[in-house]
Amino acid sequence: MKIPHIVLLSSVLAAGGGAQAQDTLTLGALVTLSGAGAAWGQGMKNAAEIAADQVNKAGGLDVGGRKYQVKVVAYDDKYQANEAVTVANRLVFEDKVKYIIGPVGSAPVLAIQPITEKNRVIVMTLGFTAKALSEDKPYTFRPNVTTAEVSQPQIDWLVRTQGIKKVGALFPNDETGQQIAQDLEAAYKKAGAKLPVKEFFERDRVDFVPLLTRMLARGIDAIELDGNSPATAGMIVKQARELGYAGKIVRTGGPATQEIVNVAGKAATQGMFVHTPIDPELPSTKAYMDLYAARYKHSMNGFSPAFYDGANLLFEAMRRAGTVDDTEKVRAELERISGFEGALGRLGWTGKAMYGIDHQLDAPFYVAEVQDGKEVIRARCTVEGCR
Amino acid sequence: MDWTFLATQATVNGLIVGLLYLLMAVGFTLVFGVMRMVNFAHGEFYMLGAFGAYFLVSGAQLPFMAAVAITFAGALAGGALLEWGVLKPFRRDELNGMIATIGLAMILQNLALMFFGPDPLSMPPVAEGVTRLGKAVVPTARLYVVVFACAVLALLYGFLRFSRPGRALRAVVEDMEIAAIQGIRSRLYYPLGFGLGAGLAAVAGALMAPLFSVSPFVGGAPLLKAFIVVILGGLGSIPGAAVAAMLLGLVESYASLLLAGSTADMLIFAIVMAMLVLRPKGLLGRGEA
Amino acid sequence: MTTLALAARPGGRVGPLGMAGLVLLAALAALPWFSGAFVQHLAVLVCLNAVMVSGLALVARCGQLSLGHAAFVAIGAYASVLAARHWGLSFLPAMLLGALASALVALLLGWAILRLRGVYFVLVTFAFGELLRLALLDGAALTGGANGIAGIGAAQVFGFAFDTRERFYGLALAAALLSLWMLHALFRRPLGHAMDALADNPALAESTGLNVHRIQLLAFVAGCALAAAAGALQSRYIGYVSPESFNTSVSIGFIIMLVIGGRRSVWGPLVGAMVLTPLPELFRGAVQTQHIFYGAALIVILRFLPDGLASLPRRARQLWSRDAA
Amino acid sequence: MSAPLLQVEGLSRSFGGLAALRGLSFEVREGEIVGLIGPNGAGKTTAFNVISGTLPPTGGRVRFAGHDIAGGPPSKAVARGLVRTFQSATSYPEETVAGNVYRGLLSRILGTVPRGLAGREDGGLPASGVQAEMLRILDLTDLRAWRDAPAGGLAYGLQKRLGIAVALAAHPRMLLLDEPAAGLNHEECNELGRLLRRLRDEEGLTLLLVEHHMALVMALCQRIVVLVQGEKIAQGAPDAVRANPAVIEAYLGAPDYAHA
Repeated sequence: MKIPHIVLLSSVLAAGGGAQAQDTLTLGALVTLSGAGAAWGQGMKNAAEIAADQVNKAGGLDVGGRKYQVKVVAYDDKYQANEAVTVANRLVFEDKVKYIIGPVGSAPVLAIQPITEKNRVIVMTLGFTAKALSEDKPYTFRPNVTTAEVSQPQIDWLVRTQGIKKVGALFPNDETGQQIAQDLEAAYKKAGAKLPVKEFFERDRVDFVPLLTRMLARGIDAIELDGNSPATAGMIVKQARELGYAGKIVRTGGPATQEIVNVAGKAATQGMFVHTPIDPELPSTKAYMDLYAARYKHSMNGFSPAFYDGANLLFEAMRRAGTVDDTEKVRAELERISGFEGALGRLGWTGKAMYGIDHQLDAPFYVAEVQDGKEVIRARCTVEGCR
Repeated sequence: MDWTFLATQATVNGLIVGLLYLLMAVGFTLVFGVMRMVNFAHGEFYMLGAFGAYFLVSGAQLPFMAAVAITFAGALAGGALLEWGVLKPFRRDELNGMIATIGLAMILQNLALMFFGPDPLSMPPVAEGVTRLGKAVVPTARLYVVVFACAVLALLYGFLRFSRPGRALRAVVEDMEIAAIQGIRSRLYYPLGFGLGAGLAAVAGALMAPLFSVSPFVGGAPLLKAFIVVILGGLGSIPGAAVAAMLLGLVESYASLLLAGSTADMLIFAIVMAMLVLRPKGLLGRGEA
Repeated sequence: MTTLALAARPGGRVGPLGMAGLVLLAALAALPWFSGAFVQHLAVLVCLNAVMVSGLALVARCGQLSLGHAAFVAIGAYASVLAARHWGLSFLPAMLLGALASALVALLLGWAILRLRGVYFVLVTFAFGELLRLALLDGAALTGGANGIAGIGAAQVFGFAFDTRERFYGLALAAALLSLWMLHALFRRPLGHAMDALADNPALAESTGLNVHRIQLLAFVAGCALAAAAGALQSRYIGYVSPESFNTSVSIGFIIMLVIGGRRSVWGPLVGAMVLTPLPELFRGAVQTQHIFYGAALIVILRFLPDGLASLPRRARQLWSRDAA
Repeated sequence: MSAPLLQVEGLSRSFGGLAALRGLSFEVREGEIVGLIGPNGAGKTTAFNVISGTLPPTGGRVRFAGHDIAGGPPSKAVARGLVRTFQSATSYPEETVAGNVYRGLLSRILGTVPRGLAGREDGGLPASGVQAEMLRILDLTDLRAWRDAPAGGLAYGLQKRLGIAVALAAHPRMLLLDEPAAGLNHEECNELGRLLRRLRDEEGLTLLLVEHHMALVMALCQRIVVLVQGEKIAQGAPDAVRANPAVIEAYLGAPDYAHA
């Protein structure tokens, strides 16, 4: 009487995956497509699809004398660790995937690493937590710069040129918020300023007036937005300006300028200094943005180019290794790539000092000032410093 | 740290937020009063109200007040239809009725997610700038919303006290059996009660859309606040909800002034649990334990 | 239906239909050992969910519904992981400690809140669930806060490590069958009948000498301990715990499994878990449609099949016997 | 004169400002049938609920077989042997008549909880004992014919009798009956009278009857307590009470009835 669901399910899944004329390389996308992190997850999935399309149109990925059609399989992890584990199981054991783009969140990446590392599956994650990269996790890479990399150079530049002294900040009470709070406090102290006011709040909170009131009363001259989802950052700016705050607003990490301007409006965001991993004027970045705009109608999230480069770095590593199956070789080749011309500019790996392994992409990034809702590049930066 | 400024500012914030919570909760407590049903879909009607205001103002370029009125009417009709169509079998079954509204909430939120997408949208603010109330600083946009909220609550009070259907509804809230004996046909007042509850939630959503962003996920927080206000005030008691909403706004405002943000949230849940155990009827409610 | 009418008890000997059902179940239980790793992963989740929902079923059978059940799963998971990590306890004692901690919390909480009825009880369990999740988030020093605790070792019992999928599935299956047998045994005995009685008519039960408060407290403590044990098992399988995996939507998921599976039958939790755990995988591409389907299925089952899918065989037998009569 | 089984001393209960019971005191001796009568709103049901433990008193005491049972949960009073019935014929509607009686037996079968989990189906009572006890109670209340009928479908008179059967299953020494005759026709009422008399004579039960049905009360009770506005205004044998001017004036009112 009970429908043997498990039998029905496994037969359905096993039937797929018949061999086409060319071989197929499946790229897994373990991303957040619903809830707060949806904007970032969507950007990463689209980046993988664009990279795959480009390779397929050029006749397929040429590795070891064989041509591969690249297929992207995407599942939603709902920004939750348990769901991410189930999706990882499905990708690794059912879809037999050896390369995964994602996950977005820090908790999900920590949860799936026992599976991906043991099965030697190469993972390109966005997870901000410093614990994502370490010596005993050889198969995990991070193509996007995080607070740990960008905060120090940018904050040094901001303190030097904008004369920021006392900074106040609001952080969500989740793994990303707690991680970024630590990084920023250290960075501001080293730069000669101070981050005396730190407030943590429930992730889906919408009313920040009480917290802002307390912060403004402490006489801060800048508000730091890093660590908040785009919509939340927008509301903080909106409500701070509504409370009559005229001081500086900075966001030294997590690209979300377009979303912040949408929520807070042009006037409130005028003169805001933001981190941006992309310089729209750079030809390679502009080319990717045009490709993205042509294919998807909603606005492109700032992390998308990083994962477009991540996918291309993977393809390059496979070409050099001459194999798609032996991820041990592909990993070794991937680590050796440097001076790669990606959408974000000249790319190489870094992170030995910070994480014990060079699996953190060192891409150029910029400090921009928001003028009339648009980003105007003010400084070009690398891990060493900003000019 | 200028404590007097902080105290006045916290009080003003607390009262404003308290009023917003009242607007969120009044529909919820009405539905429980009329149908003795905990409406888990209340937050989703708030969300749909926010989208209604967004599309009518940004899309159809209607004036804000017209948008709010149309959103209310739409939600009233929609709510009544949903009660009649989906919730009718559960009218006298508190527990299954509550579970049914959980199902309804999932359907509404995900339909919105399908049509409107996950990204938060932003409405043009109702008003710019800041007004000073003595020492305290209040964003003008919030003052407008507070004024509208008071207007809505006054209208509701008038409806319940003076109009015939309103008085009948209050009778039903008072005592179902007696109301039925007096010939008040429950067939009519269940959909009306639920529809009014949904309409009030939608109005709250519409009024607060310009203050906060609009997305399919905005329903969670208001449902939580409505829960807390109604438990403290007493299930089914509108005056109780009013007192409790103000208290919650002030306690939250002061707590977040003195304690770290999340400790304040924990404090409030602890108070709610204590209240439910020590005084399940709530401050002014007469729900039985 | 109480079994002890004067007529011979139907539960005594298993009819042909029952035997066929058991054989089918045995085949189904053995299937994962012969299929792919992903199916095994789902099978493990089905078994763990079945144990957690059995805990909830125990509470529901006494007429109360908990909307904070995931909080007790969390207590079990965190207590067992921390006991193992800080006091070096091996898996079994750590799991028992987790269950004991959850039972203690349930005893204290239940003693206070079980006087409440219906929606009041639901709302207070909801508040407790949120309170515990915030406490886990805030207690970063002990619980690792939002980052949770990673790298939890596999379960080991007397030196036998359940580190492979096949082995862990055996453990999870044993746990599910044990909880199913416990419910089955309980609800054939007087204590189980007493629980059914006080769900049907608490006032009458009390007036015939059944201490409603104490029996509900017993069921609540046992149900929460069961949930905690499953939480400890789950933490060893996934190897990672964080507060987000125990929030209210997880508790709502348990209620849906119980209602669709069937609240009045001991098979309800297992049926609910078997149907609803693999289902999201069919919708993994389009999450919205999955939730819409969940919502609609919940309302339809509540309306037309209040006793859930597990009552289908009994209804079929009734229809069959009524036609035959 | 056997020792008093139930002693109610200065019992009072108020709801907010309203004093429903003011200092009620009376006794019921072993093997006696006592009636508690009074006009509507006299506080009979309140007294009944307070004595049975469903409602805590605001003052005074209730002693049963030497133990103080006021304020406790009703199950505590039942453990001592004081069992109540309900005015509205409440039952377990989906269960059969036999099932209802079985559930009445549960508190005896369970005894202490561990025994409830004991392997044997019957817990405290041996299997045969449970069957026998059920049959005895069904015969006593002659409900055996409807043994396998669902309780919800029974005629009202039968439901009332089932209420008494379920109460008997809890093995009471004293039975509190809340308007057992309410809603019964003449014939059913006589049967009820015979049943109650049998319970006292053959089962040795003590009964406290809250009832409006004057003929039944006058015929059945050895003593009657009259309650008006929460206070006891009279107590004594049926004839004495019937002739008592205060009772007539406050309760019976219609002079012609006094001579019937």
